[in-house]
This record gives sequence, structure tokens and C-alpha cells, in this order.
Amino acid sequence: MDTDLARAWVQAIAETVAQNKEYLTGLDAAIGDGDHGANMERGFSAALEAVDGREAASAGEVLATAGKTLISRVGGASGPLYGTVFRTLGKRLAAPEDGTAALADALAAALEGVRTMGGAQVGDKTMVDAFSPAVEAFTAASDSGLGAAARSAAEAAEEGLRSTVPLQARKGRASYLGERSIGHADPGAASTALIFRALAEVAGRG
Amino acid sequence: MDTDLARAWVQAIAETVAQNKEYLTGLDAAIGDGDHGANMERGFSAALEAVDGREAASAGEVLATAGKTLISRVGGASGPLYGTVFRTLGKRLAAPEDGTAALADALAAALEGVRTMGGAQVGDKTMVDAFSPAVEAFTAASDSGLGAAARSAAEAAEEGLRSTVPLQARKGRASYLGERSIGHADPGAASTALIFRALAEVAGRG
Amino acid sequence: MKKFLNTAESFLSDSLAGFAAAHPDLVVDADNRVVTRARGAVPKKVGLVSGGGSGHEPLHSGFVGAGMLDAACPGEVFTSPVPDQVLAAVRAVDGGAGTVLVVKNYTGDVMNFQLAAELADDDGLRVETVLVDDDVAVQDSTFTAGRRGTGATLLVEKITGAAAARGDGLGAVADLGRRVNAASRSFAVALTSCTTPGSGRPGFDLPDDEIEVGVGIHGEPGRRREKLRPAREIAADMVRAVLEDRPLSSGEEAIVIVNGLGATPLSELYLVFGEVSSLLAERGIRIARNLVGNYVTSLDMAGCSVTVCAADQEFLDLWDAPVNTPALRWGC
Amino acid sequence: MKKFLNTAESFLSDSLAGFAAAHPDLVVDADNRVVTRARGAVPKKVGLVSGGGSGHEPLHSGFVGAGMLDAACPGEVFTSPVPDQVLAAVRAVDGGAGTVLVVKNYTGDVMNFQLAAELADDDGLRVETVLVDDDVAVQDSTFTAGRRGTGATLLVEKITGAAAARGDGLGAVADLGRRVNAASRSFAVALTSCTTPGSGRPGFDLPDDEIEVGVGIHGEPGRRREKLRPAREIAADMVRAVLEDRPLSSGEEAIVIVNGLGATPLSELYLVFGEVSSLLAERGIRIARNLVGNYVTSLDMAGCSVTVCAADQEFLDLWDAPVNTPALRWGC
Ligand SMILES: Nc1ncnc2c1ncn2[C@@H]1O[C@H](COP(=O)(O)OP(=O)(O)O)[C@@H](O)[C@H]1O
Ligand SMILES: Nc1ncnc2c1ncn2[C@@H]1O[C@H](COP(=O)(O)OP(=O)(O)O)[C@@H](O)[C@H]1O
Ligand SMILES: [Mg+2]
Ligand SMILES: [Mg+2]
Ligand SMILES: [Mg+2]
Ligand SMILES: [Mg+2]
Repeated sequence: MDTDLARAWVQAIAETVAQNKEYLTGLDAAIGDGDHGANMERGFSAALEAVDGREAASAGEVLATAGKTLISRVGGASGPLYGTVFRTLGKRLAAPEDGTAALADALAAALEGVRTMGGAQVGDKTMVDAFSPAVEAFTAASDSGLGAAARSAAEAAEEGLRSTVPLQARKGRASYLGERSIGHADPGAASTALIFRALAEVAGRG
Repeated sequence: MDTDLARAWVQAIAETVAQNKEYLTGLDAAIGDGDHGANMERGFSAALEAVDGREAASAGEVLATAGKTLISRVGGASGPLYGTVFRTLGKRLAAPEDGTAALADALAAALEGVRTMGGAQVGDKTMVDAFSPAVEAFTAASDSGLGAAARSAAEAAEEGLRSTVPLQARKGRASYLGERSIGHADPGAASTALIFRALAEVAGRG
Repeated sequence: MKKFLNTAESFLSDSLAGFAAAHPDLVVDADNRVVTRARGAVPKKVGLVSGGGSGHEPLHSGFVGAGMLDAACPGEVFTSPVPDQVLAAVRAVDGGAGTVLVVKNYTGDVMNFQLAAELADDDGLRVETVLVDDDVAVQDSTFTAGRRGTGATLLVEKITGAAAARGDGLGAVADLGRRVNAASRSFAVALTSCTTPGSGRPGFDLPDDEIEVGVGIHGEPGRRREKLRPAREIAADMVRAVLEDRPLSSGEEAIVIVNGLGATPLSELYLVFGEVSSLLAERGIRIARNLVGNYVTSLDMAGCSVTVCAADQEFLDLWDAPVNTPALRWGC
Repeated sequence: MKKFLNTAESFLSDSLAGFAAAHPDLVVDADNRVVTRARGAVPKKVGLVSGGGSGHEPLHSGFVGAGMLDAACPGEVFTSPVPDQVLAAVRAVDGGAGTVLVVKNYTGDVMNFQLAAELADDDGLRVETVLVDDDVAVQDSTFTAGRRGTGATLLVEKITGAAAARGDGLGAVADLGRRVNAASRSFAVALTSCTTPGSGRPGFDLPDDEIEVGVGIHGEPGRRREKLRPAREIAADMVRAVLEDRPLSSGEEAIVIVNGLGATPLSELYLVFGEVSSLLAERGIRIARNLVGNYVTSLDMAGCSVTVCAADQEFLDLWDAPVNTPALRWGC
């Protein structure tokens, strides 16, 4: 991944979360507090501004800037979690020559960061339910190149998102609803799916 | 008017205002504060209890008791006004031999009491718009006996009630609405019409 | 209708029972429906009594205490108290120096307090009445019921309460109350109507993009209906209505209240206060004191009122004087 | 959506601007979104900082002042503040004795305050965190996010604020806060949902005869939906839920808060308090102190919460200690 691709990814995420603000907010209103759309839009528009306004030597630097901005601007549960994701990617992708395999490792580390910070496992009805299968799929397909790996990850994330619907939440605000959280998709899993779909798109362009 | 008739009148009013509670409240909600039904019901049920629980030497004593009870139990604009009406009737009908002409005079004095206390004229969209024509009609028909006079008064009160619809209120809460009070019947005029209709009914029985 | 209540009939007495339980330093006479301070009448202090229909809490019961009211008479919801109640209150607080009745200008309140004043007079008790009529949304004319009493009631009760506490005489307290009223104007806007326990239905229905402008505190419709607009514009209209009626010059000081009507969050009231304070600053008017919160309410109505009182130094000193009541407390 | 606002985006900053205008004795740092006392850090006093998503006013900004918080960090509506904000607050109030962070137990708040604590640590600032999790409607388990922090936050902030004011050290203040939290339980019921400026729609819809039982303060649905019942029965359910989780014996003393969620009139809150106080009296539990009003709100939600804190003499003394903030003021 080079700096251009990293920037393009951040931009694509900013665009898709802006377009899907109402959708994310609606999911969050059903089982959370109705701010996930606004949080993601605020965070990624700020992140885009930050990476655009700044020279970067590597993709890692771009992504680290995005991560720090998310932490400083989002708040809520998703701010520190996605902030950690992008800061971790940033740290791991410091070398310009880092390729698809390095990205796979970085994504695995990012997932680990989310797990450590939030304590959620697959099946708890959180973004982890989309992130974890996405990382697995990306890793499995990483030999086929970035485009194929990212497409495969996006599909897995979307599948993971769908898998959250029948689950009862055990982490995050949706857990307060107990059984009433069943039957709704998790908003954070939905934004994770958007993030991987955005990666597939920008990777597909190249 | 004898004590039995006076008691019967108070009872008939208590019954009709209880039955028409929602109706009076609805009228008051449109251009006032939505308590006229409750006020009238609270007042006349208490008045009925008071006159039932007490020996009385004359119709006047019955009506004075009702009037005092209204003042002590209703509050709002209608409490002092109807309280004055019945206290005035009570004072004026002290002699057992008082007949229809005496009642006509007493009603005129009661109307005067309402006017003095509230300062409203015919056309201001208040109970006076029903009370004033009722007293006139009662007086005009008083030679034909109580039943006929009361029926005529009730009709005039109902006609007076209808006359309030196109008026703009100048007194009471409805006046706060300015032009928006136009098109609604006045709740106090409606309760006045019920009071005269109740008189016609109990007088007709005798 | 969704409310926390047992029955509509018992609403007021149940609520008063809770008030009594919450404030053991006050005395609630449940039979007479009179709330007084624990100490009772203070010899030689002018008594201060107010009251009116319930549904405006914390007004009036929440303003009973040192430095403010001696007694409050809560009537049925939106129904003025009966004379007996007011008389019981006057008897309870009269310390020999007479009693001032603070009465909001509504036909029912005026008549019932008037009857009470006559009864008190029969008892040999001296009583003065201060009529509050600050609401500029209502046409002021001798041919009508005149203006409603709304937010300025709080100002009159606080400032006369402090004057009575410092030992002012009956005439002086009453005159001061009249001066405060004369210096105060209010205007209110509603986003929703309110529902009384008795009627069970809102007084009016409003579409989701309309507001009632120039409402009172009894759920009655206002003077006109408008489209919802940015708070800045609504605040400008409220300030304009208030200042057109009682202009303040640049350099003058004011006490300003942004008062919630019951269901409007504090965050929105602060937002409105911010707009009001910018608007007054543009005109050079200084907000010397302010209050933002739910003080003179209309049950569960969403909306707010703006009250501006042209304040001289005496008003400000008395405003700052200690007050210790359930809803207003400072300096003690 | 009908609210007093200019744009949804500027809601928070406009509201904070109004708060700043209304409270000249507090300092609002609009850039960092931090509210502090005018005096700034007090040498050798433990600092007390809280914060969380906005929409719960007066919590937390309304509790900044002598005897309570040194600083509040308001996040976006229903969104926890960012670490930078919290760090700015800690820096502003640290007087050398360390700072206690009062954090309501929500994933977002916990993580953002944790990040802030790490940053503060990097700066060499000593920080202790008190987590508030009093809401018994939520299952308490290490496999879940645990219980929400709601009404007890006010108790923790008041009591630790008084302890910090009297000079207690960092560890002592934090431990006390944890004890207050451990002694407190809350339960809430909603009659309506609430609407955030950002989403513009209520979080859930309720028919006119149903209530949500076991709600939090973020407009999320509760544990179950029920038919509306008399207040007495609803209060009994709330008291039962609270006391089942933390039983109090006959003779024990409690601080009780009946807290409005934003749109419920004070008259109804008093009514509920009356029921709660009868229910506790039946069990021999003495309400030593109480508070009835809107303190920990959820925007324009109609509903209320009941908080019961088993209080020892130290809690009561610290509760009674002087406090001078916009929303809580006594003894000074
Ligand atoms: N402990 C956790 N671990 C992983 N993800 C979590 C955790 N808690 C919450 N989330 C994710 O965060 C999302 C909510 O984000 P957002 O609405 O922005 O924050 P908040 O819940 O603070 O309002 C949830 O849908 C879920 O996917
Ligand atoms: N000044 C007045 N003179 C005569 N009748 C009046 C006056 N003011 C009000 N009323 C009558 O009182 C009625 C309202 O009574 P009610 O609703 O019980 O009291 P309130 O207006 O105090 O709520 C009005 O409909 C009107 O007929
Ligand atoms: Mg959320
Ligand atoms: Mg009425
Ligand atoms: Mg009334
Ligand atoms: Mg949130």
C-alpha cells in the first residue's frame, strides 16, 4: 500500500459514511443511541482533512494520522476503537515497500487492538463480528493480490454484518436491551463493512 | 319556589353537569384551559351534598348553601360567579311564599351580581350572553307560571349560547386568543344553558 | 394521556403528599391545601402569600421559604384556589404586619383572591394585593381581561420576599411588588400543547413543523401559529415583543429569565438564553442577573418564555438577598 | 423534530455559549469544550472531573462549582467526550494533588477516559477513575458491558466533591466515590422516547398506553414494554428492582433521588416521590435526604428514575456540605 492508496482509502471511507449516515444512525437508533452515523461522518471527514493537509512518507503515516484524528474527534465507543484500528495499521505499515501480506498482518494486529480495548469476541454482536471474518478472508486471499483480498474481505465483512442480526448483544449499548437486541444488525459491524468495501473499491481502481 | 323544588334544581344541575362534563371541558379546551367540566362537576356535586345534608327553612336557604359551597369548592372564574348567582338567589328568596315573579327579580339580581363581579357585558362572549337573555325571557313569561317561564328562559339561554359562537371574546381566558376565539361556543354560556334547562325540567315535573 | 398518577381526581393531593414528604422543613396543610414555612407567622414581618392553579410547578409551592413566600395556595390544575384556601393561608402567616397577596392576573384568580381579601378584612387582617400582568402577547385594555401574569411572578415573589424579610412595611412591600411588575415583560412560544390530568387530551394539536406564538401557561392556543424557525429568529421575535412594549435604553440593566414551560430540555433553554443575551448585548442592554430553567411551567408543554425586568439597584440587591426554598436557593 | 436550535450541527456549541453567558462565574473553554470554575486549579486540592455525552443536562456542566466538580467535559449529544477534552480538563484543574475522574459506565466513556488517563499519566499527572454503574435494569456480568451509570452519578459527584473540598487525598476521594457507587442503585421508566438533534427522530415509538421499563438515559428502548399503570404500581416495581439488588434493612437510612428524564413535570415527580417514600416507610427505611427534580436527564424524554443510596453518616455529612453550582446549591 502506498500513500496515494492510503489517502484514497480514507477518502472513500469518508464518502461512504457520509452517504450512509442515515443508515448507520437508523441502525444505532434501534438498539443503541442513534449517533453512529454522526460519529462516523464527523470522524472520517476530520480524518480526511487531516491526511489531506499533511505530507506523508508512507501509507502508515497517512493511516496513523487518520487514527489519531478519529481518537481526537469522534468520542463514543467507535472513536477509540476505529482510532486504534488506524493507528495500529499506521504503525505496522511504516515501510513504503509493504505489500498485501504486510497489510494482512497489520489488519490482524488492528483486530487484536480492538479486541484488547473492547473485550468483545465474535458473536458478541459488535464490529468484531464483521472485522474478524474480514481479516481472515483478507489473509486467506492475500496471495491473489490486494484487489482480490480486499474484495474477499469486504464480502466477509458484509456476511459478518448479516450474522449479527440474530445475535443477542453482549457488548456495547445494545447489550442493555438483552433479548430485545435480537433481530437488528449491529451498527458498528455495518460501518466496518463499509470500511472494507471502500478498501475493495480503491484497490480495484489500481 | 319551595325547598323541595330548590333541592331538585340543584340535583338536576349536578346531574346534567356530570353528564356534560366532557362537553364543557371540550369547549373550554378549545378557547380556555380545559377545566370547566371538572369545575362544574366538582362544584355542583359538593353543592348537592351540602344541601342534602342540611335542613332548610326556605328555597333561599337551599340556594344560599349551594352558592357558598360553589365559592368554597370550585375556584376558577366560574366558582365565584356561579357562587354569586346562587348566593344572590338565596338572599332574595328567603320567604316561603316567594313565587315566579320573586324568582324573576332574584334572577335579575343574580345577573347583576355576575356583571358587577366580572365586568362582562352581553357580547363579550361569557356566561352573561346566556344568562342575560334567559333572565329577560323568564321575566317576560313569568305571568304564565314557573314551568312556562323556565322553559322560555332555557330556550333563550340556549339561543344565547349559540350567539357566542361568532363573537370575539373580550373577557375571561378566551380573550387571550383574540380573533382566534371566534368560531367557538363559550363554555360558561353552555353551563348557564344547562342550569336553566335543569330549572325547566324540575319546574315541568311539578 | 401518559402521566405518573394514580387517578386524575387524586393527582393534586397525591402530588402534594409527595411534596410534603420531600420537604420536611415546610408544612403542608392537606385539608386546606396550604403550604407554609415550618416556623409559621413571623411577628412583625409582612406575610407574603401567593397561589393559583396547579400545573405551574415549582411555582408557587416551590418558592415557599426564607426570603420568599410565607405561604402558597395551590388550586386544582389550572384552576385558581378558592377563597377559603387563601384565607387559611393569610391567617397562618399574618404576624401582625399585614399580608401581601401576589396574584396573577386571571379572572378566576382575581375574583377568588378578592373574595379572600374581603373575608380577611372581616377578620380584621390587613391585606394588600399585587397583581402580576407581564405577558405582552395579550392585548392590554380595560375592555378585556387584561394581560396574563406569567414569568414575572417569580421576580415579584423573590424581590418582595426579600423586602419583607428585611422588615419593609405592608405598603412598601406591595408598592415594590407593583414596581417590579411594571418593570417586567414576558413573551412565550410553545412547541407542543400540554395535557391536564383531568381532560386527558392536549389543549391543541400542532403539526411537527409548527409552533404557537404568544401562549400563556394554561395550554391555551397562542395568538398565532407559525412555522418552526431557527432558535435565533424565534428569540429575536420574543425579545422584540418584550422590548417594544417596555423599551430599555443602552446601558440599562436587566434581570432576564429564560423559563422552560415544562418539557423543554435545559440544553435548549441555555441555547435560547445565548441568543437572547446576544440580542440584548447588541442593544447595549446589560443582563445583570439571569435565571435559566423550569420555574413557571405549564405541565408538560414544550416551549419557553423570555422575561425581561428593567432592574434598578434596589431590585438587584433584593434579588441577591438570601433565599432558601425548594426551587430557588442562594446566599444561605 | 421540534427543538429550539439553529442547526443540528451547532446545537452543542450554541447551547454551551448560552451556558457561558448565564454563568459568568464559570469558565467555558469553547475550543476544548471544557467547563471549569473561574478560579482554576486549587493548590493541594484533589481535582474532580466528570463528563460524558451531552443531553443529560444539568449533568455534568451544571454541577461544576464549589463543593462539587472542578471541571466537566461535555461530548456531542449522547457521545462520550474525546480524550483530548478530558486531558485538557485534567490539566486545568490539577492542583498537584491528583485528579479523580468520575466516569459513567458506558463502553465509549470508559475507553475515552481511559485513553485520557494514559495521556495524563504521560504528562506526569496522577489520575484515579471512579466508575459509576448503578442501573439495575441492566444485567451485571463480566461477559457484558456491565451496568450503566445513571442517577448515582450525581451522588458520587456531590459526595466526592465535598470530600475533595475538605482536603481528602486522591486515594481517599476515589475510594469514597467507589463506596457511594457501591451503595447506590437506580431504575428508570420512560413514558416517551427522546429525540437527538442529530437524528431528528425519537429512538422508539410508544403507543399512548404503554411505557418502557428499565430504560437508560440515551433514548434506547428498555428491558421490556408494559401497559401504563397507576404511579403507585410503577413506583413499587422501581423500588422493588432497586432493593432486590441492594437490600436495605429496617432502620437503615437512605438518600433518595426521584429524577425526571427531561419532559416530566415536577408535579408528577413529587407524586412518584410520595409513593416511593410510602413504600420505603413500609419497609422501615428512613429517607434521610432526598432530591426531586430533573438532574440526570435524557433530552426530552418523559419518565423518571429512582435512585436509592444506603447512606452512612459520612455520606450524609458530605451530602449536607456546602455546594454552589448552577444546578445544586445549598449551605453557601
Ligand atoms: N466493546 C466493544 N468492542 C467492539 N466494538 C464495540 C464495543 N462496544 C461497542 N462497539 C461497537 O461500537 C458501535 C457503536 O458505536 P457508536 O454508536 O459510535 O458509539 P456509542 O455506542 O458510544 O454511541 C457498536 O455498534 C459496536 O459495533
Ligand atoms: N369576567 C367574566 N364575566 C362573566 N363570565 C366570565 C368572566 N370570565 C370568565 N367567565 C366565564 O367563565 C367561564 C370559564 O369558567 P372556568 O373554565 O370554570 O374558569 P377558568 O376560566 O378560570 O378556567 C367562561 O367560559 C366564561 O363564560
Ligand atoms: Mg451510538
Ligand atoms: Mg377553564
Ligand atoms: Mg381554570
Ligand atoms: Mg453514543
